[in-house]
Amino acid sequence: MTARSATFALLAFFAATFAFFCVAAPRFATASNMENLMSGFSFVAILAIGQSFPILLRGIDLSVGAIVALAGMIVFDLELIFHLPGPVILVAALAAATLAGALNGWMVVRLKLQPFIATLATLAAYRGLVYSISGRQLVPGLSTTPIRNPWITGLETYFDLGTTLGLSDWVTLPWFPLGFFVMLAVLAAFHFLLGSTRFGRSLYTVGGNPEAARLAGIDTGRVTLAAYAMSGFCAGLAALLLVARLTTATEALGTGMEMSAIAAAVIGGVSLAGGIGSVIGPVIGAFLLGTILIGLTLLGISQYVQQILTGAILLAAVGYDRILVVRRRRRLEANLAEETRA
Amino acid sequence: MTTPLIEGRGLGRIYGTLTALADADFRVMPGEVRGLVGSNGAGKSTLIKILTGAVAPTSGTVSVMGEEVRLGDPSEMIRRGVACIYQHSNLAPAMSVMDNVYLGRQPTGRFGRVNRTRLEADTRALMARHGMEIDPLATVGNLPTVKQKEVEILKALALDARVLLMDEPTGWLSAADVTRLHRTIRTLKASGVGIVYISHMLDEIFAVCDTLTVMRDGRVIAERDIAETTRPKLVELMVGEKLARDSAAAAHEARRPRGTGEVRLAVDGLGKTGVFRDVSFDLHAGEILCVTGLIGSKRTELMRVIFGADRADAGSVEVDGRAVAFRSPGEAMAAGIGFVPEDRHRDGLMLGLSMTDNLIMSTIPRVCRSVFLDRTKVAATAKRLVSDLAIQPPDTDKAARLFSGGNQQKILVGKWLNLGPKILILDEPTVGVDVGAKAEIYAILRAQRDAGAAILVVSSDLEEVVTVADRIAVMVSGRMVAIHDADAIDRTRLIEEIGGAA
Amino acid sequence: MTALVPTLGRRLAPHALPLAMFAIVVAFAISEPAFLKPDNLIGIVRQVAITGIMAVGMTFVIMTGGIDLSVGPVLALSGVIAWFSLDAGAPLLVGIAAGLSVGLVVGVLNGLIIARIELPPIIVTLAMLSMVRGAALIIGGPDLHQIRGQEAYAAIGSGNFLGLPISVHLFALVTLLMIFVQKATPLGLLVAAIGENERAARLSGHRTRLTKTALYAICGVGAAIAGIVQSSQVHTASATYGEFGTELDVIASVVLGGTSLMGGNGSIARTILGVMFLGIMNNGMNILNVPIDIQLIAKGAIIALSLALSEAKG
Amino acid sequence: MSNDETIRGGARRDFLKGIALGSAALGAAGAGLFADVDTRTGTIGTTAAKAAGPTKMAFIQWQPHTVSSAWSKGIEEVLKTQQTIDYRLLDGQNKVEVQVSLMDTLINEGVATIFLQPIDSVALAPSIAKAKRAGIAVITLNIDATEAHAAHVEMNHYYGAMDIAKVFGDKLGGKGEVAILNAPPGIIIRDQRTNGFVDGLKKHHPGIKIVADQSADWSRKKAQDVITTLLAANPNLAGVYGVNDSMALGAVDVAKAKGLIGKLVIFGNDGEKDALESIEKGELTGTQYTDVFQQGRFAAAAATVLATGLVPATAFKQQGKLLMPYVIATKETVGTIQPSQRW
Repeated sequence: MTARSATFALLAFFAATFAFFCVAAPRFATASNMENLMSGFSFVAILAIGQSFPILLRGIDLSVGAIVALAGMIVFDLELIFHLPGPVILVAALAAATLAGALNGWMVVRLKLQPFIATLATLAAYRGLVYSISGRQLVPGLSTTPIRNPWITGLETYFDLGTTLGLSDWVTLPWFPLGFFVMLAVLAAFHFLLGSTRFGRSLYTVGGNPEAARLAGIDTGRVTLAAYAMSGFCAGLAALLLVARLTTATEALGTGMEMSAIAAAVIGGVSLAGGIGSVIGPVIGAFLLGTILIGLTLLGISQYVQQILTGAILLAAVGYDRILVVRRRRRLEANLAEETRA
Repeated sequence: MTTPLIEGRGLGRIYGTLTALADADFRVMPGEVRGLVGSNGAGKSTLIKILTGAVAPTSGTVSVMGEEVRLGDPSEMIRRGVACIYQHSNLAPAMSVMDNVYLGRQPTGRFGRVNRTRLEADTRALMARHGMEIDPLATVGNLPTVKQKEVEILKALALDARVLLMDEPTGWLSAADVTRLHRTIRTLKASGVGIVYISHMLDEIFAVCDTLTVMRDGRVIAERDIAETTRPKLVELMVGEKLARDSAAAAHEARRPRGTGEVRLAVDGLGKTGVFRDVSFDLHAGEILCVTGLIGSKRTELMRVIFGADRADAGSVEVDGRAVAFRSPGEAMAAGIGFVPEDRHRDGLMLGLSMTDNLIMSTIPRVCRSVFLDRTKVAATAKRLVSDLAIQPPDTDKAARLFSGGNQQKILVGKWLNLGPKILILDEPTVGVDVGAKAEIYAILRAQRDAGAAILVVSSDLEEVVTVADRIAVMVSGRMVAIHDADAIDRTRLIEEIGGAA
Repeated sequence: MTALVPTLGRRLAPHALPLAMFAIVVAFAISEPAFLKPDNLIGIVRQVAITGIMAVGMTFVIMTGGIDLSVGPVLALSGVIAWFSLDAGAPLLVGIAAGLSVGLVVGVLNGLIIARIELPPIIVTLAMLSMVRGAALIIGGPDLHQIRGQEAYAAIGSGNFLGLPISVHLFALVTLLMIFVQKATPLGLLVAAIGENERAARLSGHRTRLTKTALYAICGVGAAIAGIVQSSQVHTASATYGEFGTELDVIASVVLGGTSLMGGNGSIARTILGVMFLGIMNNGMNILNVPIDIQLIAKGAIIALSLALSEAKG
Repeated sequence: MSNDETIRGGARRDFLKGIALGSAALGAAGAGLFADVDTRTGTIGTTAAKAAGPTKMAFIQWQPHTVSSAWSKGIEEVLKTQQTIDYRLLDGQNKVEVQVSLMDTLINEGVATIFLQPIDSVALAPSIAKAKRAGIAVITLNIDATEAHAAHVEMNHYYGAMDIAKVFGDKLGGKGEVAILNAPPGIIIRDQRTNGFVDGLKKHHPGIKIVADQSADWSRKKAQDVITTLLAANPNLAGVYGVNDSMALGAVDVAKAKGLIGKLVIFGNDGEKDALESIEKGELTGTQYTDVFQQGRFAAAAATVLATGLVPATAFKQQGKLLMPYVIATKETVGTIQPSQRW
C-alpha cells in the first residue's frame, strides 16, 4: 500500500537525519538530549495529530495556536483565581478547547465557510478572548505566580524506565516525560479511531469523496464537526502539557504553532487534497522537525540559517510526496497497458 | 394490485429560474425493469436524485412500499432499500475495495472496531454471488476505470436493495461487461427487485427493460411496455418528429473516404511507452476518420499526443508534409489543429465563465488589438458562432454551466471552429448529448468536412461511427489494428475487430 | 411571509459585503462623528495602502486556487535590500528596482515550484515564508536601519501630491492598473479561465504554467512594492517587518472581497472592497478606543458573519 | 562524585542518578531540590574553568530586536577578550516554548553560562531551575525570573515607566489628554511598561486623563495609523506614550506631517539611537535610556567572574541583582549620552 510505504520512507528519512546528527552534532546522542526532544516536541506532535483531521477533510485549522492559549489561560484562571480542584481544571480546559474546535467545525458545516477563513476568523477571535479572560491582566500580581497544583504540574513528570526495567546497568536510557506517553496514548487512540472504526473510515471517505460519503448515507456534517472538535481537543491537550512545562500560561502562548502543526502534518504525508494520510506520519514529522532544530542548534548553526533549512526540508517533503504520486500514476498506467494487452 | 416498490407523485424541482422537473409521476413495481429515457436535460437525473435522496424536490411526495418517506436524506433512502449506481464515480479513491463496497456500513465489533475479517468475507461472498472478481483489499484509486465501475455496482448490490437505480451504468463498460451486468439485472429482477435503468443506448434499453418512461423537458410524456414500442417510435417520442427524421436522413448521406486525397496529417510508428505503440495512419483533407475501440484502448491518449498535450517516445507526425513534434497544445494549434476533449466538464469548458469567454478561449489573439482585448470583436465573434451553431438560448453572457449538455458541446465545438482548424480532433463528441443535438453536431462536422477540413473523431458509439465516418480505424490495446472504408465493413465484423478477435 | 425572508436573504446575499460595510460605517459615524472627517477618511485609505497593494497582487493568485503566505518576509527583505542599495550610494531608481527584484525573484521561485513541480501552494509558500525570513535576517540582521538623507525615497511613503498622500496615489495606481489588466487584457481572461478549469485552459492552447508563474511573480512584486512603501513610511528598513499575520490580513481582505480560496471567479475591484472593509473596521475600533480583546473578537466575528451571509445565496 | 564529569562527559545521567538517590533523602521537600543541588555543586565556576576546550556561553534573546542585539554586542565585547570563551546568540522567536527548548539544548550541551532575556518570569523558571541543577549559571537580562539564579541585570521597566510618567506629566503641565500606543499582551515587559506608566501618572499627575489605549503591535507603521485615527477623534490630544521607541517614532512621523511638533508631547521607551537622534532634533520629547551595551558588558563580566571559579556559587545563593541606571532622555539630558553609548 502506497500510504504505508510513504510512512516507511519518512521513517527512514527520520532515522537517517537522526543518525546524521548523532554522528555530526556534539552531545546529540545523549540521554538528556532525547529527553529534550521528547518533552520539547511531544506537544507539537499532538497538535500535528489534531491538525491531521481537518487536513484529511481537505480543510485546515489555523486557530489551534489560539486554542492552545485559550485552554492555557483557562487553566491559569481556574487555578490561580478560582482555586478549583485539579481534575475539574483539566476537564474544563479540555472541554473548552474541544468546544472551540467544534465551533470551527460548526462554522464550516452550517455557515458553509471555507475552513481557512473560518479558522482565520477564530484565530483572531479566540486570541481576543484570551486577552479578555487573562488573569494576568485582571490580577496583575498573578503574572509572577507559578502554578503549583500537582494535578497540572504532574504532567511534567519524568519516568526512569531504565532503572525500573533494570536496564540502567547496561545502557544509559533517557527518562521518559509523561507528556511523551500522553502523546503516545493520543496517537494510539486516534490511530485506532481512524484506522479501525467506522467513524475513521467515514472520515477518510468524506475527505476523499464528500459526495460519495453523503450518498452512502454518512452524515458528513457530523464527521466534519467531529474532526474540528478533535483538532481542538488536541490543542487543549497540548496546552495542558505546555502549562505543566512552563508552570504558567501567557496571552501569547501558541502563537504561530498552527504553522508548525501544519508543516509536521504535511511532512508526515497527510495530503492537502484530502482523504490520504495517517496520524503516525505527523508524529514522525513533528519529531523530524524537532530533531533538525535541535541538531542544527547543537551544530552551532545560526537560527536564521535554520529557518532556511526548515523551509527547504518542508519543500523536500512535499516534493518527495509529489514524486510518489507521479510514480504511482506511471505504474498505474503501465499496469493498465498490460491489462488491456493481456 | 401489488403496492409499488417506490412511487413518486407530482414531483417537481426548481433550480433558481430553471424548472428541472415538473409534476412527474413515477413508479416501479417488484420485479420490473423500467427504462428511463429522454434527451439530456429532460429531467432524468433530477428524478433519480430525488429518489435517492440526494436532492429534495420542491414539490411532490415519494413513498417506498406504500410508506411516505422523508425527502432529501440519502441515509433514509438507503435504509429503505433504495440504492443507486451513479453516472459519475462515487468512490473514495484512497480506500480499499471492501471499505467502499460497505461504505458507512462496515460491520463493527467492540469499541466500534471495524471487523475487517468479516468485511473481507462479506465482500468476497458478494462478488462470488454476482460473478465478479476484484481484490477486496486493493485501493480503489489504483484500479482501472472498468474495475472501479464494478466496485460501484457491487456497492449498490451490497445494500440488498429492493429498488436499484442505474444512471447510465454501462458508460464505461466493454460489451462483455455490459452483457454480464444485464445478466445480473435479470437475476435481481427474478428475486423481486425493482430496477430503473437510464441509458442513451437504445440497444440496451430494448435488451433489458420491461417498461419505459419517456421524459422530455422536465416532464414525463409517455409510459410504454417495451413490447408495444419500436426503436423509431421511441426516438420520435424522445426528440420530437422532425429531428428524428433529419437524423435518419443524415445517416444516408454519401461518404467520402480519403476526401480530396490530400494528406493533412501523417502519423507513422507513433508510440508512447506503456500506453500505445506503432500507430500509423493518414488523415486526408475533406474526410472524417473515426477511431473506435473499447474503453482503455488508448485512443484518447493517442489524440493527446498528436495534439501536443502529451509527448510520444517513438515515431513521427507530419502535418501537411512537414515533420512536427509539438511540445504543447499551443504549438499544435499554431499548426492548425483543434481538439475537442472527451470530458467537457473536466477538460473542455470553463463552466463559470460566460459563453462568450468560452467561445473565444482558443483564439484570444484574434480578438485583441495590440495587447488588449477588443470587446467589440469579442462580441461579434460570439454572435457569429452562436448563430452559426444555433446555440440555445443565444444569451452570450450566460455562464456555460447554465446550458444543456448538447449546447455545451456546441459551445466547445464552436470554440475550435473559430480557430478555423485544418485538422479537427473530436474525442467522443456526443457523449451525454441528446439525439437532437447529436444530429446537429453531425451536420456541423459534415459541413466542416465539405469545406475541406480533416476531421478525426474518437467514438465508442458504433451507431455514431457508422453514421458519421468516411473511414473507420479500430484500436485494440494501444495498437491500431485496422482501417476500413466505412462502406466496406459491416457492423458484425467491426464488433469482432473491436473485441480483438481478428 | 415565511417565504419572504429567505428570498430576501438570497437577493441581498451578493451585496452582503457592501451592506455590512455600510452598516458599520453608519454605526461608527453615529458613535463618533469624527469618523467621517475627510482627514480620517483619507487616513483610512493611507492605512490600508500597504495591505491593499499586497491584496491586489494576491487576488489573481487566489483566483487560480493558489495562495501566497510568503508576502510578509518579502515585504521585509525588499525594504532591507532597497536600504542597502541606497546606503551604498545607488541612485533612487536602482534602489527601488533592487527592492522590487526581491519580490520578483521570490515570486518567480514560488511560481516555478508551484506550476512546474505542482506542489501545493500553501506549503510551498509556507516554506518560502520561513526561508525568506531567514535570508532577510541573515542579510539585514535584527537591527532597524534608518534611511537617511533620501528625501525622494521618503516621499514615496510620506509625501503628498494633490492633497493626497503619495502612498494613496500609488495604491490607486496599482489597483487601476490591475483592474485594467483584469478587464481589458488576455491575462485577465486567462486568470479567470485557469481558476475555473486549469486543464481546459491548457487544452485551449494556453501556457498555463507560465501564466501561473507570472501571477506569483506579480504577487511577489506587489509585496515588494508594499515593502518599499512601508520602509519609506517609517524611514527604516528591518528584516523583522511584515511579521506573522501580515499574510493572513491580506488573504482575509481578498476572501472578504468574494474571491474563493478554491479558485474561480474573483475581481480586483471587490478585493478593494474587502481591503476597505477591514481598514474601516480597524480604524473605527481605534477611533472608538475599543480594547484589543474586543477588537479581535469583533474582527473574527464580522469576517465570519459577512462571509456566511454572502455564502447563504444557495 | 566528581563535578568535572557532570559537565564534561556524557554523564548527566550520573547527576540525575544522584538526584534520584538524593531525592529519597529529600523526602517530602519537593522544593528542596534546589538547595540540594546547590550544596552538591559547590562552586559553579571551577568545573567550567577546568573543562577542556573553550568555555561555552550563549544568549537566548526574546526575538530579533535592537535591544537584544545591543546586549549581545556588549556581551561579545567583553567575552572576546577572554580567548577561551565561545559565545553565540540564539533567538527565542518571541515564543516561550522556543526559549524553553533552547534552554534544554544549552543545558544538554553543557554551556557554562546562559544569558537569558525571558519572555515571561514564570514560564522560564523551571528551565532556570534545571540549568542550576546542571551547574549552569543563568544571568537574566531585564526580566527577572521567579526562580532565583546567578545574577539579574535589569533596567526596571516598571519604575522606569513611572519616571517617564513623571517627566511626561511635567512637560504637559500636569493636565491634558494622552494616548498610549500599546502592544498586545503576552510579554511581561509590555505589562510592566504600561502599568508603570499608568501608575506613575496616577501618582504624580492625577490630572492627566488617558483617553485612548490602543495596540499598535510594536510597529512604527501601525503606530502612525493608530495615532492618525486617534487624533481625528481626540483633537485635544496633548501627549502620546509609546510602549517602545518604534511606536513613539511613528507618532512623531504623524506629528511632523500634521505640524504638531512641539505641541504634542511624545515619549517612547527603550532609548535606541534613532529615538535619541529624534530627541536632539526636537521631535520626540523623550524616552527612557539605559546603556544597553554596558548592561551587556556587566552581564558578561559577571559571567567571566563566575567562569574563573573564584566566586563560589554559595555567593549567589542570594541572587545577584544589578540595577542599571537609566536616564529619562529629553532634549535637556540627551546630550550627556555619548555617541559610543548609543545603540
